[in-house]
Amino acid sequence: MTMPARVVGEEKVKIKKSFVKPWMGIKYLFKKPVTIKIPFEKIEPAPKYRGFHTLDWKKCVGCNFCGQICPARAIEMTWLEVDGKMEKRPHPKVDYGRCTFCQFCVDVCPTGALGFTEAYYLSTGGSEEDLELFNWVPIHPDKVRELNEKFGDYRFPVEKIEKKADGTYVYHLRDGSTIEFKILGYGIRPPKKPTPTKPTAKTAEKKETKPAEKKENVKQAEKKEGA
Amino acid sequence: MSERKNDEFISYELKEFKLFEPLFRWARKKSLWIVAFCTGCGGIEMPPLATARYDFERFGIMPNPAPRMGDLFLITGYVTPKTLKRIIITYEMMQDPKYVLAHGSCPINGGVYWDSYNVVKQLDKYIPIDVAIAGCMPRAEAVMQGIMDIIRKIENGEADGWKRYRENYEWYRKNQDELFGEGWREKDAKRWLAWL
Amino acid sequence: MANLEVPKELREEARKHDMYLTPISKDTYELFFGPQHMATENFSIILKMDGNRIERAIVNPGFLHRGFEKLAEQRPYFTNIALILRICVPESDVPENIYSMAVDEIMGWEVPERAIWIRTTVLEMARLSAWMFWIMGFGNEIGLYTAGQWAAAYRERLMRLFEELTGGRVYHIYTVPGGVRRDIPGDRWLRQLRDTVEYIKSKLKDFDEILFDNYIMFERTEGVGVMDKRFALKHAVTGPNLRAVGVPYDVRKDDPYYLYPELDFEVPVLKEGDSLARVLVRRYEIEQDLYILEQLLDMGPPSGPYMVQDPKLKNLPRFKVPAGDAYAHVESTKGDFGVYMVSNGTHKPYRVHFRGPSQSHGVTVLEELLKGARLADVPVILKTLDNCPPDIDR
Amino acid sequence: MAVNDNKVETVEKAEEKKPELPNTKEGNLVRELLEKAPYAEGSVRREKRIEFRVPAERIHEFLELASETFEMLMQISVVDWLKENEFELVYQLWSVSESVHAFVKTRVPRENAKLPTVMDIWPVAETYEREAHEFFGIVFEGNPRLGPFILEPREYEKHPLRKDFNTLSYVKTIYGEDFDRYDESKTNYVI
Repeated sequence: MTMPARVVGEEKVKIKKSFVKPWMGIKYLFKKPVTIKIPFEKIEPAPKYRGFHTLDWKKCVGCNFCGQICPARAIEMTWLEVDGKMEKRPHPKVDYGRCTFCQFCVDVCPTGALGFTEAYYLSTGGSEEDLELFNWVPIHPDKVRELNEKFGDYRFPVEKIEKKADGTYVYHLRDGSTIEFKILGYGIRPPKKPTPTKPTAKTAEKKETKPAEKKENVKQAEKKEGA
Repeated sequence: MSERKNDEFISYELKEFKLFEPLFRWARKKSLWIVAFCTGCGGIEMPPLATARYDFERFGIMPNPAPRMGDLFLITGYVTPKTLKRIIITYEMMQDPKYVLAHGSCPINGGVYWDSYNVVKQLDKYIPIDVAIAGCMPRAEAVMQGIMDIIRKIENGEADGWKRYRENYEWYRKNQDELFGEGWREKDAKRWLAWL
Repeated sequence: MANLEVPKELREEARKHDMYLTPISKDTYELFFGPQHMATENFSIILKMDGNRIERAIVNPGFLHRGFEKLAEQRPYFTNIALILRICVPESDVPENIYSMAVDEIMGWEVPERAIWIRTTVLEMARLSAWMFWIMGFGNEIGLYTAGQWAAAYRERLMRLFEELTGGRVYHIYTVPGGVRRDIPGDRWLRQLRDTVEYIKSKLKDFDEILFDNYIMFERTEGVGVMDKRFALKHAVTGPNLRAVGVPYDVRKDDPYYLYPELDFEVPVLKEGDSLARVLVRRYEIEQDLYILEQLLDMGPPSGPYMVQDPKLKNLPRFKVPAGDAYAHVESTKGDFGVYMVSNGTHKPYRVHFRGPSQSHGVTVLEELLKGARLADVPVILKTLDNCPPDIDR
Repeated sequence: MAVNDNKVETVEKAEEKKPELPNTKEGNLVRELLEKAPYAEGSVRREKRIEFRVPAERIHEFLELASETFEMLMQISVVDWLKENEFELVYQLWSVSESVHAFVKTRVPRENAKLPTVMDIWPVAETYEREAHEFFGIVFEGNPRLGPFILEPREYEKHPLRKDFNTLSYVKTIYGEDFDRYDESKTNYVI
């Protein structure tokens, strides 16, 4: 089955050292450089590059397969309220502070609601409001594609995520339009029915325990003490 | 470093120098030297960036082994406690206008190592981050964009991580001591650096 | 450098702080090499120096330890693929492949032919890109930066091909138990791969001229870090480092996997065992890899499915593997890369234990080779051993 | 794992004890070694994979015998069988001359696990033993460099790869409760 090992020794492997040959590298002076001049030149990622997620909210059935396969547990099922109406199923919320872009979640999605685009670029400052951008419910693929075609630089489609005190999130997209919804609660099971106060209180509570925010508070307190 | 007081720091923003501030900013953004301390898997994207393909020397960026001459610290990936000690020492050795760029998911929130016993979650607790880029790994272009973000922030005077570190030094110090235990500087770091 | 003079005041100061320069005799001191050094890549060596000679080297790894083996025990089988490939960063397909091979063996799966072809090609491409990375590192360490500039640029072509095939640039997350995740994007990709192979083949001559034939390279590496055959076997040295001491051991020949029994390639062997021999063996292996890729392209991908058909794969998060254990290993550019996997019948592996080649190269072998070497030879020895710290730490 | 399928069925009865050894290269290797070391059990897994089970007291003796054919020690893997309260050590050996991989398995109790070092046979075992000691707390008598190697002393004391070490709760004590936003009771996560 196996081929006899073909072993070659010194006669083929050895080479002679040379004083002259290294100077031949000079010929590269007259060749075209390989450099991509980034601000002026662009290179596109390959088609089907594993970038940010998209989600068709209508198709998503909230089965939490994506949350189960995620190696980083970056996906959290979220109950949303759009225009005063609660969505029937929870939707995944992806945290890019965790995500490894393996897209196993896309592979296991039974309805094909979760998808991905080639957009790969997201950078923010280190403060808490900025890092809010890293945690989002993906938006419709058509919208992302449209934005990508419009700007063509594969950036994150959302420019700013505004969080209000009552759990309302406003996504300011790059073309100026906004998406507004309310997060009622987390988990697979729906939040408790007598809604008006409880879920919001829950989310608020949840948010309070968020680490960086706590840190911010501490920092502010420190500053006050210092002043 | 502990005995140093805040007012002993050389202030770059004296009133007398206010006039020259734009000049300083211009000079800073045009000569960012990188501390060549690749702390995680992100180090693999540094060679393409530094060599002919992406060539960040076009922006006056240069990898430099000496932290005393560095301006920009790239945290290229996850940080283990053992590395974090070195990172903090290196960061404190850098001269004062200094900027930190955090690559990828791991320094922000632990990334895929969210339940690992040996990976630091939230680097921002220990040293201040100026710009964070998403991705695992971030593409070389994304790192490039992140560096350009830093340049833009320097221009606007928004990159103030070093100021935050100076002002909240006690808070950062407290977090570091909580993680490593009191007196880690005296115990460990003195072994590496006699002058600390 | 032999009579290195440390100023008296500095010595007094250092003695006060009891470290950094520990004066044993006049010129003996301790030097901390890394982790903030380009050659060591997150890896520290404590060198006990006597003047310019190294008396003793103590390796201090662990800057990259993330506890993969513990984390892998807590995640389902398929999910682990996204995790364990971070063990070997320049050649991330190797851990993926050995992991998949081990699971395939326990499951008793016959992986489809098309998947086998793709896996072999991906492994060879990974080897080629790792060689390019090695040329870059090695060139930089001995001061021939031009070779590094070229190698990094050529590697980008392979990165682009990987990107189109797998969707990832550095971390491909592509090979999974039972096959691969995506099909080949089309004939265009195969043509591009052939072009790239041709291109790198034509550029190999330039590398020879500027790096491998260069007298600077010979001067820096000849007679540095010599080991003999007995030493190498006792220290479990594998890969090109073992072939440089005269043992023709190659996993692709001795424990063949995938398509390698059908491929024709040569195993280069030298007897000297010094750094130069290690470099030359590697140089010849680059040629062989290009040759293997050409053969694979001539063969062409067989038609058929690229993933095994098994009803168990319907529910990936709860995909279960029967109890058993398996050892799988492949030949990476650094040496013999293996994994020992134990399953107890649940949806998570019971134990995954990796065997990185640098576990032997980077600790005991390095410590032995550095004894008596000069300080300037440390990067040369590190790079010719092709030490990869994440292998040790994991 | 199933024994090799295409093994030759018409093996002449070599010994009553081990009738299953096939008449191949691997089978002969096992037979030769077992003749020298009757206290061990051996079997052939498949092509190029053989397996031995050795009692822990005689592991050094056995490995010394095995090192004549198996030149390289690839790894020492430790498996923590919590239910049986035992550590299983698997010495992964590779024979360059015969190109056969051998698992040499031995079991020691979890409490005060002690084994003789094999550094004198393979110097590289020093690294593997340091690692096994660090992650599982097994003491290898005769190895001078046992101690914190990869880990910091704080994690080293916990021996994190043992099955009874819970990383998530440990992480919560070190890095704070708040980094994990998920309520374990609420969602049915696999991981």
